[in-house]
Amino acid sequence: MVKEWFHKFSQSSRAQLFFIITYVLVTCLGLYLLEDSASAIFPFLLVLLSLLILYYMKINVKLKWAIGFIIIAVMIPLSASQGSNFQAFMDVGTLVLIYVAMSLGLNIVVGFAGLLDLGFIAFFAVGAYTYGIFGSKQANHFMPFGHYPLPGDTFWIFIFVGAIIAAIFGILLGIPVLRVRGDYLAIVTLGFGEIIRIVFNNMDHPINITNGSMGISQIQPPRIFGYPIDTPSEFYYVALFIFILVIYVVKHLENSKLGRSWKAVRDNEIAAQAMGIPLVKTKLAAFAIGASFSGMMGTVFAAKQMFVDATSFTYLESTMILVMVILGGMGSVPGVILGAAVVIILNNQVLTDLSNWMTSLSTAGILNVPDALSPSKMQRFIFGILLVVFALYRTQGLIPHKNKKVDAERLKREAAAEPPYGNSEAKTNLEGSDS
Amino acid sequence: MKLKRFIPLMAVLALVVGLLAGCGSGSSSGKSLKVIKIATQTPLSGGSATLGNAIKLGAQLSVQDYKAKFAKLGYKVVLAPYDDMADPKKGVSNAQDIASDNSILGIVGHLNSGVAIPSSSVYEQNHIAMVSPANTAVELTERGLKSVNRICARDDFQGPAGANYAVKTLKAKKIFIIQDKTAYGSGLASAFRDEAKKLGAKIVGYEGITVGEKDFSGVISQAAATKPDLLYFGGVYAEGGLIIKQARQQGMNMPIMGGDGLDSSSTVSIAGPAVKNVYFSTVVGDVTKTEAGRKFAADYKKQFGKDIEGYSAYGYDCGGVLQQAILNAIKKNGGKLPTRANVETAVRDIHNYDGLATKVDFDNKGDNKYAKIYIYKFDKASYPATEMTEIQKTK
Amino acid sequence: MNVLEVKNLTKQFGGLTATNDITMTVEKNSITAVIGPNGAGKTTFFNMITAVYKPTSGDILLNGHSLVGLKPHEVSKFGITRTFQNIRLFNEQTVIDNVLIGMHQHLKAHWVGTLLRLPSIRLEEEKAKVQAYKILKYVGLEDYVNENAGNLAYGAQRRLEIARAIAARPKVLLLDEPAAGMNPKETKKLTDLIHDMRTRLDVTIVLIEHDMKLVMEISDYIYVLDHGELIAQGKPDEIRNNQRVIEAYLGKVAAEND
Amino acid sequence: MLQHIIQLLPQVLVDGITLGFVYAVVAIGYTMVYGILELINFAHGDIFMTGAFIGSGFLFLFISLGLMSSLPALLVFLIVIILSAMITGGMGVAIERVAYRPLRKRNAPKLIALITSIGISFILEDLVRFIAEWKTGNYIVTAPSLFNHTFTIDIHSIMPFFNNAKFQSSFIVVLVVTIIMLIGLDLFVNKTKWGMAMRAVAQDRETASLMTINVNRVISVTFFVGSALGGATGVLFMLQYGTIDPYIGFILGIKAFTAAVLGGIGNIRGAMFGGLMLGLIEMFAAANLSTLTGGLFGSEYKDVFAFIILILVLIFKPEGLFGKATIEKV
Repeated sequence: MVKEWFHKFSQSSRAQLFFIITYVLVTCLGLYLLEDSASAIFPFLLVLLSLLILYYMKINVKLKWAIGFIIIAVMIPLSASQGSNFQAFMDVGTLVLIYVAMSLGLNIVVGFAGLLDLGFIAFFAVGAYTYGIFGSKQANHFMPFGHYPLPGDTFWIFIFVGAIIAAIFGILLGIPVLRVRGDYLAIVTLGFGEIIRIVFNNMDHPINITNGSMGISQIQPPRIFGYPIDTPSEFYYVALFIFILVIYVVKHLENSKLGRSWKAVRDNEIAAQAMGIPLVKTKLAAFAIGASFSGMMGTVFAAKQMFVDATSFTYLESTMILVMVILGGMGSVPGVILGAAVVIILNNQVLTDLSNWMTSLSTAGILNVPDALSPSKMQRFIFGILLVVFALYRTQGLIPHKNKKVDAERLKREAAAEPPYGNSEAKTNLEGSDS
Repeated sequence: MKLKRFIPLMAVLALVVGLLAGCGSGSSSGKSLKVIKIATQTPLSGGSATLGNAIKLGAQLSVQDYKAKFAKLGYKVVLAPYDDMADPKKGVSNAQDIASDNSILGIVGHLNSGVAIPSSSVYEQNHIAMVSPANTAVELTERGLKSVNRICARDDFQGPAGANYAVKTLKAKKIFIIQDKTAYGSGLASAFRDEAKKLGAKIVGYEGITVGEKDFSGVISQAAATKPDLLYFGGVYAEGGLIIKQARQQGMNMPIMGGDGLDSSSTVSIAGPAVKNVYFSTVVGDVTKTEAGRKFAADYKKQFGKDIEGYSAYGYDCGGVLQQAILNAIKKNGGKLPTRANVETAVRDIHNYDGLATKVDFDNKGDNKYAKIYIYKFDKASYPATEMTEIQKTK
Repeated sequence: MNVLEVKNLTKQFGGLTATNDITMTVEKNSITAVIGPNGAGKTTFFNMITAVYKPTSGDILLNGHSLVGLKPHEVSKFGITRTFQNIRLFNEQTVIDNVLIGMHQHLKAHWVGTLLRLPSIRLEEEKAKVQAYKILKYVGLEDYVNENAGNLAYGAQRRLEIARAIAARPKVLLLDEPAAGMNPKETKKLTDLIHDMRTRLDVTIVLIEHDMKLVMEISDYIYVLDHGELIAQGKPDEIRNNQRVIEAYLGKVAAEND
Repeated sequence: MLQHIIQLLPQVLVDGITLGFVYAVVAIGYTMVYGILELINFAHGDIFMTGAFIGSGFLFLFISLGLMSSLPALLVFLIVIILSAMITGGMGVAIERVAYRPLRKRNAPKLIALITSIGISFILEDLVRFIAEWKTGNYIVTAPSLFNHTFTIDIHSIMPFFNNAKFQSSFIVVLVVTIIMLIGLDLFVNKTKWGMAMRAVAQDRETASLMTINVNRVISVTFFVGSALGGATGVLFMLQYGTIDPYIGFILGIKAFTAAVLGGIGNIRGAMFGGLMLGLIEMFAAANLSTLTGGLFGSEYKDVFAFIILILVLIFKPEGLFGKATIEKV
């Protein structure tokens, strides 16, 4: 009976629309009403869950995007704004957006083009240092001209400067990579990531470019129309802006000529070449575009933290981004978004709250554990268990990739209207685009 | 496909939980003692967790010791330990969490300057007083933040003090410096280097190592070849102990010196007998010389089953300073719960707090006026070491 | 008129000579077959034409332009595409996407334009899809448009390879054992298709094939390789009765007993 | 400058060989699993680490039982290393059962195993840390030393342009034991029935299974051997360096994996050579980089140096030093 009911429900887009709106309103109300810090996490997660539900609904795609946008951009910030958790949630939200964008970048490299990259965090570092150096006094150490820090208004330009410089590094990495394949590629990229990190950690000598292991501090907050951006809720919107940009780029490239070339190279290099796809250019484009997403978010990260040093860009970070991509489902854009969100929210919110809760139980004497097993130390342990469980039960990723389908009926109609396939017709039909 | 069927179920469940949570939240207060929280934020997992944990445990003991004083005023202090994993990102994210918990009035932390600097920006925005036991990076207090204080000495005091001792007392003319490429280690080592040069010693090498590795023989053979009179190490005991051991194995019998990162029982257990003739500078006086100190060490051992570390006492003192300031603020506020801003000012106004390890009195930047440097020497393979001299702040 | 000319083509792997001093010409709009026993160097020969291998010596000319030294994708731009003996489809992608990838070099879309959503590019993409559908219909795969290529049956995969290759609108189409693994009915359909392609698409076809019935039926001209050497050439009838060819295929003794 | 480098050479060689042998044996664990499953087993470094902790646990146990004084050090050492190797070997098999085999059964994409291996690696690290901290109060454990007699190679008196090299007696133990393990493994893989089955499965799993080889059993054996070697190396590591913590596996794992790739992943002799080479390169770089660059780049760049060499090797020989170039049949 439930099945029947659900079938009916899944057919009616109006019922679904009604459901999602009610759901969002109720959970948002819950979030709005809960100021208490300990349990506000539940409605917060429930509101986020609405996005997943939305993804599975059978309603108009444009409407889906619109509802999703409203939830992310309006409902969540608005309903969280009353609680004391507001900035904490927005900080997690900002981190989620940053890592989602990076995972989408890595997804282009690993998921679309099939190039295993274990040093992806390097591009994030490049973006972060780009703004870090010029947005603080650091640039005075080596720049022959100009006065630093540059004002926070220049941040908006630096988002794109960071993207471009990261893309250039992506191409630099691509050069040795073109000769090696498969898992050899993994180790070259790992080496590249480590090289970048170590060099950044040591560039206080002979010329002080990155201030070495002391890091760069007092980075200018971005300014917009003279108004400084320095709280997480404000950075949330900056990250959201870039996130939307990234989503736009990914969605449009995925099923374009370039996107198809990436997947062709992934599936079969030799056949791809035989079809006229240039390997070098295609792979480099994947590295460059993927890297540029990271570069952009790197600048946001630097501005948000107001401090950069090399400890944020370790090999572990690279593997975590890879985990987000694989866990979510390689090549699957919604999957990767979910993967990144799950990992970040788990690590930065849920597991912290869980261990705080367990700690409070143990201090209250309900739970008695020796210090060596104190729950405050267990976050990574629990995360490890969750990773194994997820991987075993969702072997294709949380949301596996599905190929985009074309409307075969429409193509059939349109093809029928044209003369049948043949040389003369083939020429006239596409010759215009053949140079 | 299965998930699809699962979703509506989950959604319904979620709705119910959400509503329940919404209704149930209001009813969880009303105890006899008003709860105040203080947080610690240090690495509790990962490579430097020994030190981070020592700070947390020290603070935990101080909370117990202040229990009675707060109970008298009708309050109860609870410690909220956070794990920053030595990761700046996690630190900031925790800082936001801390800021969102209105009952938290102050924080003890961090261990790593790289985490403390970005996190303190969040504390500053939310007026959460931070008392640092361990961040020696000059930068931290130079930014003029009202909420940031530290009881330990800065690199630009500790490093030169060590150099002074090395060059003047130990008569070192050729010094080889190894540092661990962290903010702490390289900050200390470069301050040491600059002062030693000024005093006329020759720096015959300045090399970096990688934290977490165990084999440093490459750097050590290089050092041995230069035949220095003194080997200086900027870093903490995990690598320091091994460097001491491996240097002695290669026949380097000259004095080895380091900073407060070597002030740990682990230095002895790692280096073993090789630890003889090792010096280190630290801000902590010998805790076990005083009656209170011995009691602290005994309590600590009893409660947590381990010996105190240098940072345990720092953690204890930070907790003490913070709680004393909260007490002052409560009193000033006529027994009512003080705001975070009240506590922030009260911490900065602490005068002549008599701590276990150090006296505390903050200057207008939040640095401890009383931060003294002590030079210790390991005469035998046991901890604590012997105090050689103490150096007053001259500035 | 000769579309493809191969001059003294030799390939050595280490000390092993895979093909030795092969010279051949392919006339425009003809169907030319390259046959020979297993290991005769036929596929190596195709691989050199499509620049997968670089020849040790010799030259390959397409309409008088040398192809030696080009990259595989450049050869494809010159107008040579191929199918593969061991099928090489893009298995994780849909059937229609496979064909669209075949059209790669004829689509103008640059990624910047794609991101700007230029109307011309969207129109081009739409037209390409219709065209791809027509090609699929032509080879008889129109019912599998949205299927993953890897899930198709064997014969269908071979036809999809041909569809993908003709989508590139080649001047010369190289088919490497197109009938391998097909049943007689499928082979018949394939034979018709190859015939039809020549006239309809104005394309020159070179094929490697073991099915002698098919080869004799459709080829205008046949080259026979054995142990990397060109041992015979001629019209189907001439090849059928050539003593050396029979020897190469059946062994010397068998040929004498015949 | 050159004179300076030559002076240091004997000591650099001794230290480089020690580190190199450790890398080599751990690298073999990566390479064996990779050869058979084409899987980068990230948890392998942590098995090495667990081996070190189990070894020190046994040592502490023996001390508390008073066995140390009554038995010769070498015997104690042999008992400890064999016991630890057996336990870690069993752990390797168990990990394969729990984390990898179910994925194989479900025909999961190759990379998803990366996730479970990272998860297992987190779990092992923290589990070991909890136990160590619980038992000793500190997770940085310093093991009792068994072989700490210092020897000096007096090469200076024969060839005066060299400085003398010093080493501990543990160095000899490490050297001898690793060489025995390497030779033993080589014999095992090339001469025994199981070794043959392993090579068959590595070459073509499907065909091997048609030849009545029990593939799952072979994979288990591979994990057992690789993990036992890793665990034994952990014990050697503990012996040589004295101090261990739960994160040594992570750092050493990256290096060993690099070494395996350098030698040509999937190739056991390649892994041996790659490990040795990486150890020497690192030691050489740490000792000489600042001399070579006039102080511009110090030993902190040793990993950069090692990775650049790796990348250069792979550019000119993309299949690693010992790997066979696979020509894809078109």
